Amino acid sequence: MKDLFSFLPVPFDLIAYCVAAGVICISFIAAMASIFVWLERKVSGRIQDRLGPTRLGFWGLPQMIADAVKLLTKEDFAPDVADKFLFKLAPYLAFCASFIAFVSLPFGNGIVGHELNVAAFFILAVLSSEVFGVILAGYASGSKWSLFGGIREAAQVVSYEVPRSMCVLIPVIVAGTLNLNTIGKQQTGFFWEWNLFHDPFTFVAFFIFFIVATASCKRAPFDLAEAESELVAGFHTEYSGLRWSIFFMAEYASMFAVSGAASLLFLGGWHSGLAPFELSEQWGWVGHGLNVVVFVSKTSLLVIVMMWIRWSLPRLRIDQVMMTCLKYFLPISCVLLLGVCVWELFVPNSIETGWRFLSAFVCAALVFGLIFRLLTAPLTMPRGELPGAWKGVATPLMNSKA
Amino acid sequence: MTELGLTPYLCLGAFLFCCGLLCIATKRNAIGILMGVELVLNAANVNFVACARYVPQFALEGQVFALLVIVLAAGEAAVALAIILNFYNNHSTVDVDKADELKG
Amino acid sequence: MLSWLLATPGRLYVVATLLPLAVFALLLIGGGVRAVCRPYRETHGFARFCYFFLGGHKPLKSGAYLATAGIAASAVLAVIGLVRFLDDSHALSPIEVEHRWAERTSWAEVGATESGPAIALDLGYRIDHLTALLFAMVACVSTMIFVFSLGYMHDEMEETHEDHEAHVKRPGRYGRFFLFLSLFCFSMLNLLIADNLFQVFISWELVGVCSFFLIGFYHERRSAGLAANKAFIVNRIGDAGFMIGLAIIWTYFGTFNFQEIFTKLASDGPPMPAYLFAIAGIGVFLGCVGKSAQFPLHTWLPDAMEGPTPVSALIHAATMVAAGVYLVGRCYPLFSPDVRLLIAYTGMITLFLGATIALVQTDIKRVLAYSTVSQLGFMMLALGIGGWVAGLMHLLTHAFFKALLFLGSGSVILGCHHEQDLRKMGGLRRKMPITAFTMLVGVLAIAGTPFFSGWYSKDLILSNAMGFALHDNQHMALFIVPLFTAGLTAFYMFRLWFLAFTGQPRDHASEHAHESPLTMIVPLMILAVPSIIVAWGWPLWDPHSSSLAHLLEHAKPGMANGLDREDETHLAGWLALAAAALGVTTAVFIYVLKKVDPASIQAKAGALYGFLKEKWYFDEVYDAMFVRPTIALGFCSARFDKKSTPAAQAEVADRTMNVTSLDGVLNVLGLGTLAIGGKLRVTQSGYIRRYVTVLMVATLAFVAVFVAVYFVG
Amino acid sequence: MSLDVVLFTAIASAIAFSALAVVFSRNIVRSALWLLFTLIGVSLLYFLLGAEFVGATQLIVYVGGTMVLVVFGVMLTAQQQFLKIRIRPQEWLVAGILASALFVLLVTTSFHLGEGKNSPPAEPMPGSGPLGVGFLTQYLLPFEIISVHLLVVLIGAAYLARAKRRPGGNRD
Repeated sequence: MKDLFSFLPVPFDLIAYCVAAGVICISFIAAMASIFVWLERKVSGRIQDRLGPTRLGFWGLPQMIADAVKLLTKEDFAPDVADKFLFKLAPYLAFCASFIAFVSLPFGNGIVGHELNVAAFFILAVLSSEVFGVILAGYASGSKWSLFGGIREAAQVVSYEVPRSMCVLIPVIVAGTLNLNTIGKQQTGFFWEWNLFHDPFTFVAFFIFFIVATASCKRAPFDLAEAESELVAGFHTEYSGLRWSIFFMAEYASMFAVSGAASLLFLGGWHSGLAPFELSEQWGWVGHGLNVVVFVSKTSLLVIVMMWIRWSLPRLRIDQVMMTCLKYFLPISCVLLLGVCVWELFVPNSIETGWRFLSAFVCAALVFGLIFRLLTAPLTMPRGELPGAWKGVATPLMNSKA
Repeated sequence: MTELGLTPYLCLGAFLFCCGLLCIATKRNAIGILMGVELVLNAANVNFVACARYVPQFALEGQVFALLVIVLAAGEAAVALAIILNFYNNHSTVDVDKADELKG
Repeated sequence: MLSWLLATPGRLYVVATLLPLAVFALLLIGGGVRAVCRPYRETHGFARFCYFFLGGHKPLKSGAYLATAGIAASAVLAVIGLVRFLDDSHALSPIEVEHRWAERTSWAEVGATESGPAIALDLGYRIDHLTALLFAMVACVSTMIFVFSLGYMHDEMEETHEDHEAHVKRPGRYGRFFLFLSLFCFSMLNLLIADNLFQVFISWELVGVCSFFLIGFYHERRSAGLAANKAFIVNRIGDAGFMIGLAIIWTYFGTFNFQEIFTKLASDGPPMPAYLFAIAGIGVFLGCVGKSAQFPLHTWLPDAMEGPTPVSALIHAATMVAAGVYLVGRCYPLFSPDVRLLIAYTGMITLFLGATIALVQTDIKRVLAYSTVSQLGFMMLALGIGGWVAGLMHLLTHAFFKALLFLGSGSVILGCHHEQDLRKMGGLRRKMPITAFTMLVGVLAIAGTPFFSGWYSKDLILSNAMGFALHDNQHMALFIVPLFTAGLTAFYMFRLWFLAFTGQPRDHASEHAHESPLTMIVPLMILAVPSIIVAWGWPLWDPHSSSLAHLLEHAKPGMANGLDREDETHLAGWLALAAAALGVTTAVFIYVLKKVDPASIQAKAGALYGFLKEKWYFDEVYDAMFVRPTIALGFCSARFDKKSTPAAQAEVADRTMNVTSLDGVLNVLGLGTLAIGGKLRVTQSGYIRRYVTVLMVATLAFVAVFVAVYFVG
Repeated sequence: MSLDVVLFTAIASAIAFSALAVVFSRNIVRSALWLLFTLIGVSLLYFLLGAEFVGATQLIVYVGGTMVLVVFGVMLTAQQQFLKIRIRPQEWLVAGILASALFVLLVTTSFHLGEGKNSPPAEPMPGSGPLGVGFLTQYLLPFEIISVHLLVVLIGAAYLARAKRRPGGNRD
């Protein structure tokens, strides 16, 4: 990609490339954020029987535009007691941290801002500094609720960083490199080549990582920093309008980043798992494009799972959050780390291959079974009707049918 | 200046070092002093890494010791903050000038 | 095990040496465990079991048997070793003998450099004729003494022993006695087999400390404690000289190994200035003077009689005093002619001194003690005039008959219920016939009666002395004095025997005397045999054909050859015999026929008698020369520090110091520091930023110096 | 002008500005923020130098760990009266003069030390692999010492900062 700007003199081609990559990233994140906001509404609407998102226009898509307009036009104010400078700075800090993670997140084979040798480590590092924005926001608001939220966030993120790093280490040990692009390439082939199925420890590690990553993105059920029932709205109590939306862009960006990391580390990255070769090497630009599509959809799937969790599970208490991390995830991830080391050192290849196929096919069977069941299960309601308390209320679908 | 040599890095390190010292010397807030210490440590680290880059035989050493300094700084900060919090609990202040019970 | 021993038969000696040490260690551990368990003896459990298993309240009797068995085994090994060594030295070449009978290992290394090897402190053993003979002698005599002690120390076996002299009741110390004896024997045996001066020095000090323990065995008695201290301190004076000698030798030779030193000496001569060589020799000899109780450090030996009699026997016959003579013989090449002359004159003075004092002593053990001093003087004299063989042979023969005499005196003392005064004895011949007879053998041997072992060695010494004196007329005294002393020896030894064993009992103690038990008699009888025969050779009547002398000739250091000048006419022997006969006759006249009353002589020569009785006033002189000045100096120092106040306010004086003296100076230092600190503490403001400012100044200075030195300069 | 020079100039001036701001900020929270920027800048400098692992470590430990702690401390002790405690101007003057003198000296030294080292060697810096191997072989002892040190710090900090029960209970 760097060749694109080779017509410029020496330092400027790189600068131009950087600027271009940055613009692409930012617009991608912005687009993603608004899509995710829409998606979140849809998911929550489906799960919790909320009507709005399912109604407005085509698939509720105009809601996205309505949200954007609302946020952009909302009055931007800061409390009197707030530390204005920090108050204004905080959202950008949080966003920057999430944004920088995309620098080394490969979307496809070589489709990466800057190919770092320590990319996995780097992503962890920058994501963990997102907490600063939250802390500063909490402090600068000059509100007790915000300060509590900020401090909760700090404690939670710093704690969850530890098991998260350990879970990242597990596929890294399997791969022998911290370079995410290399890790992605190593999983070329069918889906049983994914690190998820490498051994029982990586299999468990994926789920632990995913939970811990959810927590470190301060998503429910770990969203104690913005627990509206306790702290009004936590660190962003005093924010509104654009600044508030930037916090949410940061949150969605970091969700996307950790999900991307998860899919790269465990789920084969940009590989569909259905072709035994690297698409980009065989089909050129088309392959690259397919890779990006596969990667984005995989990652989005993980994000949707996060939303699914958010709308399904109740929020934990702060002491439960900390206990879950320090008493359960930390020891478990330590054991997994040791286990994967032992596996790498002492387990013969035949057993490894056997496990690979066994677990992959069992998982595939389960997934297919689930999908089949979902598709074939009888509907609890007649098509177009709403369930529960909304039973009998007219819906557009009903209207159209009628 | 078309080539970037070792000197600019060392100068930057020197600048950070002096800032750190100045910070320690002019802050009365205990945490401010701690920040000064962090600056000084970072100055040293900049020198380490720069030397690791520009002096081939230090390529590994410089990085190793930079890492060690980083880790040590983390430990130092933890203990220092614990002490500061203790001090705050006992004196209800973080003004180090109040910590003069042992002065001569 | 056997093949290991036989591969290098010298290891027999190692085993024999280490046996007493092993016994010592066992007894020590046993005693220690018992002492540790003692507080728990009332409780039940393992500690109580240990306590009573190891003897409980009673002294360790089995320990004594163990120790005796150990030293007896050593003696057996020593005799086997002697026989095998004599065989080997006949059959094999010297190199092979060296290979089979010497080993060494490096114990500690100092200063290894690339250019040269490290200087190593070695541990090792080397057996030659001298060592083999002395080793066998020490082991055998010690065994006899151990067996004797089993009987002699019998009253220490009681659970509560009452010391009548110190008036205290205490537990018996049977086991402890043998513990120390074992260590003593180990030290002496180790000293004998050592092939280097370092090991000798270690054993030397061990011997010293053991003698300290044993002389002070009845430490409740003040006199015993003082005697032990005296022995130890006087020995330290000698050891200081020894240390100086060692230091010089180490510096110039770089090794302590005898063979290496002698080889270097023989090939290149002394590698140091002549005066240093002389000082080294004198230093080593000074050590021997202390250990072997030579003039002027002889005063400790008679006092050492405070220990139990077997200890006296061990010190006088086999171990401690023998060590000094042995070392002079062993280090012979280290002595330049001047030093040898010094040795000879020291020996001469000592032998005369000892004999004259022995004339008038009335304590049976003191007579023997001074006779030992005198006999040691003979040995030193012999060594000094070049009679290497004569001196060491006298050491050997003297060991047997002096052990016999001391054990005999022990038997007498026990028989007379711890009465040691000769004036209160008498007529014991009939009450303790075996003791009397065996002691007579000893007396005859020491007096130089023909065909007794003492005759051979003393004859050899005197003939060497005569040869030396004839060769160099200005040293005629070196012959005349020993000759005269030979007569004195015969006189005082017979005086002892006559006073103790003939006539009528003069005190109720001797009236109720009885013969000692078998464990004491048997060693006496056994020791009587070598006292007679140990120096025999063929023809029997020729003292110069003694086989012992011929054996010792093998071990004679090369440079001692040609030094001894025997007279060929045997005149010295006849003269000595005549002197001895004269002495015996005088003794018979005075003490048997009672032609002359000793009291009248005493009255006529009152001054001389007093002079001798008070041991030439040596103790008094030393007291005046060293002890009193030291104490006076101490008082002066105290006066210097303390203000002089009336005696009534002594306590006040202790507290008030003289401010202008040392104490005052120290106070000024302290107060000054305090004042400076008081000024400086203001700088400790408690403000971190001030400290950092100082730090910056310091850093600035350092960096400036750095820049100046490395870049500008 | 190569890209390196451009980037270095940008980053270094940012670092310098932030460092100065750390010193001169009256408000301790602002100081912490500027320190954060300094540290991030330093880590960017490491990336620029090619020491990626050190840079990432700087980010995760310093920025994500140490600085969070510092800010945490600031917040726990931040009351309005402590946010802006000052010292006398004379002290500022003395410290400033000394620090600038030191800076001049150090810069002089830097110019001497940096002589002849104008271009870095062609081969890249050793990455995480050689570093890891180095830590487990050649630098095992310092590594172990640091590990034990961290353990001690962990225990010590936990002990020092634990909630103490006051006998009187006069303060919360």
